[in-house]
Amino acid sequence: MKKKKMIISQETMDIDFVRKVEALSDTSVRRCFQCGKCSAGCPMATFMEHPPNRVVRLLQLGQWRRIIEGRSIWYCASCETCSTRCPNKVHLASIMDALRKLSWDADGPSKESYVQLANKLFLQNIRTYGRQYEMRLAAVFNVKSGQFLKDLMLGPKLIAKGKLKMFHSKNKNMTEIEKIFSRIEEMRKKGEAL
Amino acid sequence: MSSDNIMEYSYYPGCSLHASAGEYDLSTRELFKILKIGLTEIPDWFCCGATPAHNVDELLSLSLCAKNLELADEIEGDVAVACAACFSRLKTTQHVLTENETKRKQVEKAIDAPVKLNSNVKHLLEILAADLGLERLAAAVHKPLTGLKVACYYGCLLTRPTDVPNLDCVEAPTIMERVIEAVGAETVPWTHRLECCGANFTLSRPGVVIQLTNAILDSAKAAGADCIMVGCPLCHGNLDIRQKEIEGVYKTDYNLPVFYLTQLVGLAAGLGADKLGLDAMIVNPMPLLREKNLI
Amino acid sequence: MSRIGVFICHCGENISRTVDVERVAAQIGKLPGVAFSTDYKYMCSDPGQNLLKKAIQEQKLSHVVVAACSPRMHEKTFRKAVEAAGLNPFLCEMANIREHCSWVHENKEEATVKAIEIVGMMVERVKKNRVLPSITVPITKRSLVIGGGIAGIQAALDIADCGHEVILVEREPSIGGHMAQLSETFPTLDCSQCIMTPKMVDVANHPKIKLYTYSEIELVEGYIGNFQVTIKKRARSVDEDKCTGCGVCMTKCPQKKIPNKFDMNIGMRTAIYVPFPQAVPNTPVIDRDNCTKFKTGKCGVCQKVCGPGAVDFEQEDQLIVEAVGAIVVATGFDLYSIAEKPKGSPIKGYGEFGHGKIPDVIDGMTFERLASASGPTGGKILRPSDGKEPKQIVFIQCIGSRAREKGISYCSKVCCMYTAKHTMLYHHKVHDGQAYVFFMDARTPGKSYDEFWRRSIEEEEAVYIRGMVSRLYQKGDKIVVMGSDIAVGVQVEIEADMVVLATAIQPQKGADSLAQKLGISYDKYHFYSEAHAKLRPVECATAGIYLAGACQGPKDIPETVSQASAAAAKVMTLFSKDQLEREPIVARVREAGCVGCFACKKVCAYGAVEEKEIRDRQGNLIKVVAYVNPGVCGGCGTCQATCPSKSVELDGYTDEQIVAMIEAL
Amino acid sequence: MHAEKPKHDFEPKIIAFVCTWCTYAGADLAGTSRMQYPSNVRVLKFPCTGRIDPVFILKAFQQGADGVLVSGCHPGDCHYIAGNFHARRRFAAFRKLLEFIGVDLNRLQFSWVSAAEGGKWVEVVTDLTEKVRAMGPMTEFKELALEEQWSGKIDTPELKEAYNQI
Repeated sequence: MKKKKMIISQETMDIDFVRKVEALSDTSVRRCFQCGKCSAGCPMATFMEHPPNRVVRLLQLGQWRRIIEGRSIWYCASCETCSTRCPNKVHLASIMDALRKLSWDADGPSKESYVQLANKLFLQNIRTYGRQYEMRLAAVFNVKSGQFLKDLMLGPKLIAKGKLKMFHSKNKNMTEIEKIFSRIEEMRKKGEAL
Repeated sequence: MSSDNIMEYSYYPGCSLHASAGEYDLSTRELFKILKIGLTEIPDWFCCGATPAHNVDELLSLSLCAKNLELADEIEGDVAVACAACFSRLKTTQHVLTENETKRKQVEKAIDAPVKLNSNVKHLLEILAADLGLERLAAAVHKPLTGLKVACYYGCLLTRPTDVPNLDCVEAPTIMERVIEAVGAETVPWTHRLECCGANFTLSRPGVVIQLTNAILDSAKAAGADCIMVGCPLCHGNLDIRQKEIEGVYKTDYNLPVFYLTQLVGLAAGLGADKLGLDAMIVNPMPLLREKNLI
Repeated sequence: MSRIGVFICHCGENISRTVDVERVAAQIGKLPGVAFSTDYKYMCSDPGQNLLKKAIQEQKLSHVVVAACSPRMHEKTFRKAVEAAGLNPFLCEMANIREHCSWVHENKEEATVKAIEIVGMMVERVKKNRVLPSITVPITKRSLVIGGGIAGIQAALDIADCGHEVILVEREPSIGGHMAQLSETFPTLDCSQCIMTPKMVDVANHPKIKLYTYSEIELVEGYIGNFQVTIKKRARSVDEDKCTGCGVCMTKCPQKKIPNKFDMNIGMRTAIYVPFPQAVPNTPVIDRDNCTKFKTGKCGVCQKVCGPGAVDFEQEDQLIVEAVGAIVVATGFDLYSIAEKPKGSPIKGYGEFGHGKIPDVIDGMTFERLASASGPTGGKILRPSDGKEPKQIVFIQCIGSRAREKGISYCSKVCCMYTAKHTMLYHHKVHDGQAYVFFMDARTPGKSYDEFWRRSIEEEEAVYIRGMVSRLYQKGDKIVVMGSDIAVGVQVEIEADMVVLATAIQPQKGADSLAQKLGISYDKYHFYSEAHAKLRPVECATAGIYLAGACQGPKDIPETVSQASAAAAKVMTLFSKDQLEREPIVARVREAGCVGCFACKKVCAYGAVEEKEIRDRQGNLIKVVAYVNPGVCGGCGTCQATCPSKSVELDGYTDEQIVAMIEAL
Repeated sequence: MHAEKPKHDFEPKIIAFVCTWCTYAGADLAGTSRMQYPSNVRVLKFPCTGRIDPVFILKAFQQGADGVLVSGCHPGDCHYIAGNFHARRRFAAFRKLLEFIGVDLNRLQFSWVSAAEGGKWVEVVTDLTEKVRAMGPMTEFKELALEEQWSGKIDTPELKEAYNQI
């Protein structure tokens, strides 16, 4: 990533966005004093262009675009190591959740599409079936991501072991599920929820 | 439901136990039957949303879990959860909705019902270690797992974060060790008990998973373990299903069977291979179990 | 012929296990001059000491050698016992046969032989020991405090409250020092004036404190308990006794545009002035360099309007001599300036920050005056250049401090905290503004200090950026701040309306020349040196002189006040006796042999060597010889080893004693 | 500690001039720590190394010392502010003089041993003892002293008394 100079002013620091992150994650970004313990223990830090501490740092400066342009937030494994060990009770895993959500809302320009696609399909599955069906999820993911042969060798083995069920029954409470999804959409439209 | 049960629970198996982790579901039901613990599956439960839901839509995640808690509330007893991810989501939901009033109100609107936070969500480990108790568990042993060296793998979601699941100490838990030692097995101290296996990326970025999981397998092997014990179907998926693939990538040979905790405890309690779903395991446990005279 | 008593201690078995004590006692008993030689289980025990006392009396002993543990352990014990038995304590010596013999050797024969030699050596030495009378020095129970800042005020009040007279000397027209300039103080944000001015008034009203403001130390003579200090009281041009402090002179003075140093030259004052309204004493001073009357001879308005007739253009500087027994030095600090420094100076300025020529780049003390409710802007944060309120304000820490290249390697200790305070004051006063701080580390050790710093970020919304600023330059009416955020790893640029520099704390100008007058030492930055960094942190190596506050090193207010009270306690300890008693291990000059080369004076670290004139009965000068002041002498003996004519001797360690020991071998 | 002490033909005599604040205390520490070292050393205590006159060193050699050790506080740690610096300067010049008159400088050692360095004291003393042992007895000055005595010019009782009266 090219390292653009940061011009800092009240205009370039998007503090409103930071406030949204803080509300969603129920944690304070300002509490972080950049000790780096989150990045030290993060199993995914080596895959990120902005390690976790830098994500918080950029947020402190209101520079969220720099974060969501990259892949870092999508490479968070939600393992909660950072939140557990933070000396300042900064709930970084929740901040990551909030950032992903806001990035999605903003139709974030991140290059990381596979993780986003997997997430999308997962949620679609819930909306449609109420439960997760791994076989279907995997198949659709491979088709949509254009990796038709991915994990091809695992499939037959798993079917033989009874691990991938070819058929599934629909949940009887499906209408309830759909209602939850649509009520949330409605609330957001009305601005009652972020 | 037989009347001579000593305890009753509602049961939330989660999606995986109805699919790739069928053996976890099977061994859980069979084990609890002989321990005289009643499990009533919550009718028409939903997916908890797992990691993908809270990853991009916390409100949805909270609402799905709240709905499941509402369903569970209709059945007597605490909620027994087998999957570490479901356990984590349900516990987190209870924690967040207790602490944050704004979010609670939003969730109540989304599920169109008051949030029910009364039921106690418990992982199977807690039921075995605390509710049943290690003494009663030991008393149920028919065939102690003597000589079996087990690496207990917690992964990330069973204990973290601080103050949420409250299953055990976040950084130095012993609950798995206590349970499996109660049935006669030996446990090994090892370094990667709490490291993440990267389950979130199983589908999207398997390369990441292979790297992280390899480190875990390597640590367990180095510690001299015969096998690994898990309490999470997602961890199991990576450690067991991908083990051969990892061995290929890293040109190594682990051959570490990965058991669910209920499989090993069930084995000690005298359940047969068919009732433990041992044939569903990708890394064949039979040679090891034979070598240790456990089957 | 001497009658020496020798006592060999077993120390339980500590000595007797490897040293044949009986053989030692028998062998030593044969030495010429030894009248009595015995051994005993525990010499330091009560029965052991009684044995010693009894032997002295019954055997009429003239000298004593106790062969036991290290003299560092029990020399005092045995000398006391000897004194109780009627002998001069310095006629008793210890031979160390435990730490230096029985404990370090295993072979009994070897250890015994060595013990005999050690004791024999001490026997020969003690024969040459002389009666040393204890030395007493009278103490003048008045003290001098130099510097009227919070350190000096605290020390003066503490000493005076104990009933001892204090002479407080302040260079400026008013006491109060830097603390009087501050707006609020960390970590509680008390208003500085509110907590400072009552103390200043206490000083003015204290019957035991004699205050000399607008005065400086001219000369210091004497030694602990007996200093003579000459104070130069500069002409105020206003009679302090007549002046009522009404202030009419100041309102009428036509010279109104003189930058006020107290307001860091932002506010203006008149030629006859008090530096600030709460000044103590509230007596104006005429600044003769800027007064029309003094420059041209015309004007004199102040004199005309002064009702009591206090203005006195004829007043002259006065020299006053005061006798004191102790001195507390509390001269405080000065601030580093980024201005260009003369060539060759080890301290350099900041050319990259414009050498102080960008008007809206100010230092922390200037910001204090801006933020102070009684300051030149009435507490509004306004730019010096155009009086506008800055909306983007940048604070930069470690200016001068921790910058070896700039000439200072130490940390100034208080800047992290006062910068955090500045961001808070700014946030309280400019609600729509934003404060940024460039810093390298936040150093906040102190009670409630780190919490205070965190509050400036978490609650008062200061944006801290870790990384040093490379350059500042003016662009239109903005100042471009070129920095970097090392946590992100990118360059950062801020267009600021005002920049505040946390400049280093340095000792007061002239700290070195005052130190030379006092005979105390200082480090390369001119901070005064304490006698011991850990165990004697408020005392100077020169007896009777104590340190308080930032003149010894950067300090915040609570630390300064603690040190000032500690210095006062040291003064009171000294004053608790009428005479100062000291061990008589001092050097003594044999005047007959002294040729007056004063090589001894050059090597004496205590300044104890004085020049003494020897005159005949007619008063004709015969020669000038060295004289060692026993009150000041430290007792190291360097003079003796240096003296080419062997005319100075250290009592207790004479050449005779040492040669006797060597010859005993 | 030592199973068997090695026997030597020659036991050198070592005289140590030390300051009371650092090296003497360091030697005390070696004692309280029960460290072991050769018994050849005799310690003379001074307030400060600044007090040590080079004449004492000559005198020690005259009296039969085979090696001399001078030890005080580390530079900067002097209890008397700067005594050890004066000593250092003095002995630097003195060594040149000794060298000039043909004394093997290996017999004379200067070192800094602090009150905390019991181990260093043991090391310094042991090293010097072994070094001097290997060099053999120091005879030159002893002979000089004998000569002085034999001439009988300085050591008369009259002179002594006169000296004492000064």
